[in-house]
Amino acid sequence: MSVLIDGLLAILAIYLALQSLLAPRLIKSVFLFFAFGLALALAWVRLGAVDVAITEAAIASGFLGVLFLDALRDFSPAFPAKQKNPEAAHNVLVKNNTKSLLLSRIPLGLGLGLFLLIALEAVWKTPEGGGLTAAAEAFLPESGVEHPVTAVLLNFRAYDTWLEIGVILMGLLAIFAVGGIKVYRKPNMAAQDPMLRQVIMFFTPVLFLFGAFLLYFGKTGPGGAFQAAVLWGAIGILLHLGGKSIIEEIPRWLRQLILTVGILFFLVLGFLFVAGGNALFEYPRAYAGLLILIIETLAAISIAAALTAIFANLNQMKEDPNETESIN
Amino acid sequence: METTSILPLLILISSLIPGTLIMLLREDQVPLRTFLNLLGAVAKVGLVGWVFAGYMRGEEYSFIFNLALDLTFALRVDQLGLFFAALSSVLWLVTTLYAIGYLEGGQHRRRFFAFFSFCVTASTGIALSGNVVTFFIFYEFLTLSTYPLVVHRGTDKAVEAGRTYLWYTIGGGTVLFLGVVGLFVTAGPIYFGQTEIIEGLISTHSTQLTILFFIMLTGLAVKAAIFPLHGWLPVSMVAPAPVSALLHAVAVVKAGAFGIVRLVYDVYGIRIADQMNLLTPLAIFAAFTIVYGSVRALFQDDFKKRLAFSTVSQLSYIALGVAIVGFLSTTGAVVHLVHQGIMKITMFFAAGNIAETYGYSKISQLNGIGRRMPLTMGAFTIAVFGMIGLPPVAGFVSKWYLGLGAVEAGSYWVVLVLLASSALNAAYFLPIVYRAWFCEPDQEAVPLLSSGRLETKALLLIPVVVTGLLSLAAGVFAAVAGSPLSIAREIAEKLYMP
Amino acid sequence: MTDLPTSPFPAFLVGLPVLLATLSLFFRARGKAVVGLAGSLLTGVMALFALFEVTRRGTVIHILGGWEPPLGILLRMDPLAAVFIGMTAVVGIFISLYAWRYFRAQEATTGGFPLFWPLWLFLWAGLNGLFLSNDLFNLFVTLEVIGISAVALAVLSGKKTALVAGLRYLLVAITGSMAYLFGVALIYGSTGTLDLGLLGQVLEPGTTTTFALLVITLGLMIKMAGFPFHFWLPPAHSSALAPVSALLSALVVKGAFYILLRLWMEVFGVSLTYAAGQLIGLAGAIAVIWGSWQAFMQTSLKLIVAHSSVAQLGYLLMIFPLLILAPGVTADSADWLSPAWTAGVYQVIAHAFAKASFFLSAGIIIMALGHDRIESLRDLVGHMRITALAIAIAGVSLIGLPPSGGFMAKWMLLKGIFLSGQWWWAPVVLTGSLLTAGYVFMLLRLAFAPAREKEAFRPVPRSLEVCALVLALGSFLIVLPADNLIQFLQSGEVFGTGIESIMEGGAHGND
Amino acid sequence: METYQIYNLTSAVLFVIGIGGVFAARHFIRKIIATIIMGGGVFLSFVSFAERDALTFADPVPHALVITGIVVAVASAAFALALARRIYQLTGEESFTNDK
Repeated sequence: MSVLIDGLLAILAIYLALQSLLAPRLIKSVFLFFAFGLALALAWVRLGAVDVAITEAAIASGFLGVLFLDALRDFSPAFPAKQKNPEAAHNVLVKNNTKSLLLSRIPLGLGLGLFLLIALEAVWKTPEGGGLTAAAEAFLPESGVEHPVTAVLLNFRAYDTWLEIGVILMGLLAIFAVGGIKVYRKPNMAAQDPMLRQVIMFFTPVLFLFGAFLLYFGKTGPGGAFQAAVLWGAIGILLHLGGKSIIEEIPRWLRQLILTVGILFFLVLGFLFVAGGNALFEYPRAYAGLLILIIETLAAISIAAALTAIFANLNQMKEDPNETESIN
Repeated sequence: METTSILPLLILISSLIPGTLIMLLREDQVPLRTFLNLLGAVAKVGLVGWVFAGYMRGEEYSFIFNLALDLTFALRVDQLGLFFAALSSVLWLVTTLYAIGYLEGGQHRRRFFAFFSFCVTASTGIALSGNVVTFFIFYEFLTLSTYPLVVHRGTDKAVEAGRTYLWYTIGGGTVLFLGVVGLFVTAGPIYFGQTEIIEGLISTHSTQLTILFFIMLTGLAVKAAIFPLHGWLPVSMVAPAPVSALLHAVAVVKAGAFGIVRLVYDVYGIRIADQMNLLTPLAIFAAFTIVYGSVRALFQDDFKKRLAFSTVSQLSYIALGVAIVGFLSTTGAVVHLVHQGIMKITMFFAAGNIAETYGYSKISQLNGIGRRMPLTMGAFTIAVFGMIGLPPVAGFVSKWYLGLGAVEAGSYWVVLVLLASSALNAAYFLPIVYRAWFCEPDQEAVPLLSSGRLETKALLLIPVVVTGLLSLAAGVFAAVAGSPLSIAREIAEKLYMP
Repeated sequence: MTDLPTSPFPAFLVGLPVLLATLSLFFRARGKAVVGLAGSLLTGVMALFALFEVTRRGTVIHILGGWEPPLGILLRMDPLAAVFIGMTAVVGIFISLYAWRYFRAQEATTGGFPLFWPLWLFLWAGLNGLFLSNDLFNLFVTLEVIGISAVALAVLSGKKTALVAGLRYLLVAITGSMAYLFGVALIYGSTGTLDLGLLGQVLEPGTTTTFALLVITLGLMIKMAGFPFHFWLPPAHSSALAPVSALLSALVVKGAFYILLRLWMEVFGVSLTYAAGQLIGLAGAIAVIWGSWQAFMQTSLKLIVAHSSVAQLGYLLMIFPLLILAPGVTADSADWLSPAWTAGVYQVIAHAFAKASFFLSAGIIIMALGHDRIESLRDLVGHMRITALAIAIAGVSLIGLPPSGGFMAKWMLLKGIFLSGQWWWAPVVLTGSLLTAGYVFMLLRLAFAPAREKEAFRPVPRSLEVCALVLALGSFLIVLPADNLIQFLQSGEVFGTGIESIMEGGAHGND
Repeated sequence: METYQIYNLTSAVLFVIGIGGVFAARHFIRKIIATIIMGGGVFLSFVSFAERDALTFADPVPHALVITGIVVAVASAAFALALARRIYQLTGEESFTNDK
């Protein structure tokens, strides 16, 4: 039975992945990609990786999906709401593809097929390495948290996590580097649209509380900084869409502080440990739990701010280079 | 190994530092630049003399610096190297004087003199190299430092010539690189004079060593302008006269010829080279080049081009002498390194003087030039007699020894080649001399330079007279101790004695 | 492994640039540049101190979080890592100085690109982290840090060509990372560890290991623009701002090569066969010829230099066939291992210096002329002699003429080729040199040629020219300490080792 | 066949689909989606190994790695998206014009 479910799920994921690449219309691609993310999230759950499932659903599928949808405002030929002549747009796409399809894809297909066979063989024959479960289990009591994934993320492999927070910040900087971001005041749509206002008023506290819940219980169960951050980031995105872009309305120094406090606190703390003769990120055992909670909270704030800013900036990308002003 | 001394390094630095400093000067700081130039040139002559004296007393000088693994930078003084270093440094001094006069008021003189200094650094580096790797380093450095000199005029023609020059020399350098690495891998780091290394490998690695010899020979033959790799030399005549003089008499072509001498005598050893039959192809190519260069020279009307083909021909005397086994021919080859240098530089100076003073660059314009510029043409005539091989000028000595060596080795065909070459030399040089002295001068010729009572500027005149006299002296005083011939004999003796 | 001395330096080498990058965000444009420059200098000096520490104490480690591998992550600074970090520091310092002046000169028109500084510091942290990392997954994270910051730097100019090239670069980089990560997943699945040291001991040959090796190698080849994945490099490197081009080609591509070298030599010895080495060597050889030829055919300076990077990286791949010994050859009897390693290290360093100098010079020329079409280089010598000299010196090092660092690399490579008897690589090295000479001297020929029409050379800050010249000279000066450098490298474990391959699977060989 | 094996095989398939997509897809957005699919495959492989190696709980290390990996992949994808949008705004191009 379980094999059946897993098999169907696997086939679904593969189907969705293929379709999202092959769908003739972009909007369909993006929705199929959404669905693919959810199928993967289900797969994570089936594999007992609830943390990963939340992250996948929230960030890879949710956040990225929103970014894609927002991007479709630009690449709009297949976006139904704005589309005038769907047939023509479709034809252009197909026409562009068919010629090169036949020529270039046959060898590519053959190559990929061969590669797939080898990959399947390699994956199938993977010997049992045993993983690090035992080691994690043995050291879990010393980590200051009870949930093993959190222990790995924020203690055993805190260095990776720290770098990763940096990567998000860098992603934001990179988007600034692309340029073309126009800072302009959106009309306060929430004021005009009672529906939107209601949505914002309802979801803001819910998202906040649920995020806080995930963050706090990351100590003992699935959840943690990244998941919480996405939920908090969602608040920011909602507010931005509603015309109250908090990340741009607060003073500059505060904005930078919020964006960087996660990585900075993490690092400075690490340096303090080094100064005290320990290694980087080597928490004093007694305070490990507390410190991890603080780090997670600050990281979640920073990541949420970064995600909000990423969305807001992508959302505000405009052609006119003269009005470009780095908000950073 | 031996006592380390920085003297060989100082000989190099004496031109490297002035060169670098000149690079940093402003274009208009003429007196300082001239001072640096002359200081370097005089210091180099002095240092070489000092080392020479020390060497004669039996002191050994070497500077060894390990670069990486067994790749070693080594400067070592031996007689052959010193001989070449002395030639380079003396002729550099003379050429520097000449160049100061020649380029007066010209453009980019800072660049010119800087690279001029680097060029001489490279050529003394070649002279003092202790091993094959160091030789190769300076060999390539020479290519690089001469390129800006060849294209100095900056005209399209000069730039085009520079391209030809580079393709030949870089190509040759790459081939040499292959050979040098191959030799390094086969025989380890070979110091010049350690012929026993190759001797020890000859039974096991005969084929490799033969191939490597010809690879390296090909690389060296480019600079030595042996047919069919001589193409760059006539083309690079577009360079200013001092450059042509230096390129043809001392630096580039001699680097190639000197390299061949080193390769045969100090790397493989003359006995082994002979035993492996490596020398016959060299002799054939050299002999052919001698005749070929002379024949081509016959048909050149451009003065410098004729000189250039003459160089092609004359250089191969050295290669030919190397290729014939025997004490006498070795002496001839080694002494011709110097003799050809001073004679050829005289000729180029003379050509440069005429071009500078009257703007003549064609032989057909030279009617009666001897009456206007008697000293210049006098020196030129001495050099011509030397080239032809008339006693008592230097060239006679070289040819005499080469001829004797050929007879000694039983290679009578070489004697024929030498005679034919002499006849051809006469055929293409004597008309110039005849025109210069016996034809009626053109009436309207007006000097471009106002030079007072002298026939041309003093700085142009002195060098040509000095080198002209030197070519005469080298022949007249050949028997005196300390003359090029006596040193060449000593070198040859050492090679054949033990 | 863990009995090695610990040192805080590895932590600082990664932490410090990140700290400074983050702090610089609090400042506005000019302040960012000041903090950024100060941060670069500080990081550079720190790196040199760390290098000194390793020369004194030998390999040092830093156990992050106090958790030893396999659970935790270990930073390990052995001589090889130290040399790469030191190289990054020296080249980085000069590029930073150049960037400071370069951007300030254009501040009025472009805003001075303040984002350069935090991104460059992040990039630097990523590079240091990569050189220090001893963990397969952490290497992935550092690769991503490098990838994102490098692409962000590459598109900084905001020009259309840069953006398109940047997107292609980014997609390729992500693909490479993911391929690499797939290999990591399989390795983790089959061994339960990510630590390079442990993996070297426990990894067993088999289908999975071979496949992991394949995808990891492909991923890294993509990232280092090895043939046939070189297509993204020329547009990305040539369209970036000058200091960025210099960073990208001098340092960034070396990161992927470094991992490839480390993984092949330290981890995957069991799966490597003689044929694998020959294959990657072939890729390198094709890159050398193809890249040089392409460079020869270009008409804009930055494209020439960028294509030349493809070729120069090809030389790096050519050391692999020498390091994998034919069946039956033992590491003890293989006397070409040290030359081959030396060739690799020197090629990396010499190329870093020379290529950085080349791109910086190109930036100067663009600043002076407004474009970089090579026919406008006519009479460069007359207008900007220092830049012309820098190009000449850097070019000579690229060709491999003595006594440059490039010469050292080519010499050692050729020596290794002959000693190992794999003579078929020799023509490639020589042809590559000749083609390189072709395009370098094409530039020099123009530089000496008289100007056809009056090109308006705008004045350029002298300090920029000096930066380019110093880097060019650096590619020569690195030859002087060669003996000490190689002794230092030999004191580490990995330098000078080879893989003894046996027909079936192979066995791990260290001497 | 065990659960982890199903997903493990799936991971290989997704990875290959992703690679194919990166090279064959024309539109920027599809290329970006393809990289995420590739990543999905890789992460699936990690997590299936974690399930295989479960004791009282599944191996937490791959879970943590995957979370890190997802975030990194999303950051890259967001950046790629920004580039793609900017290119479209400036030029109207939605795919690499000189692609095969």
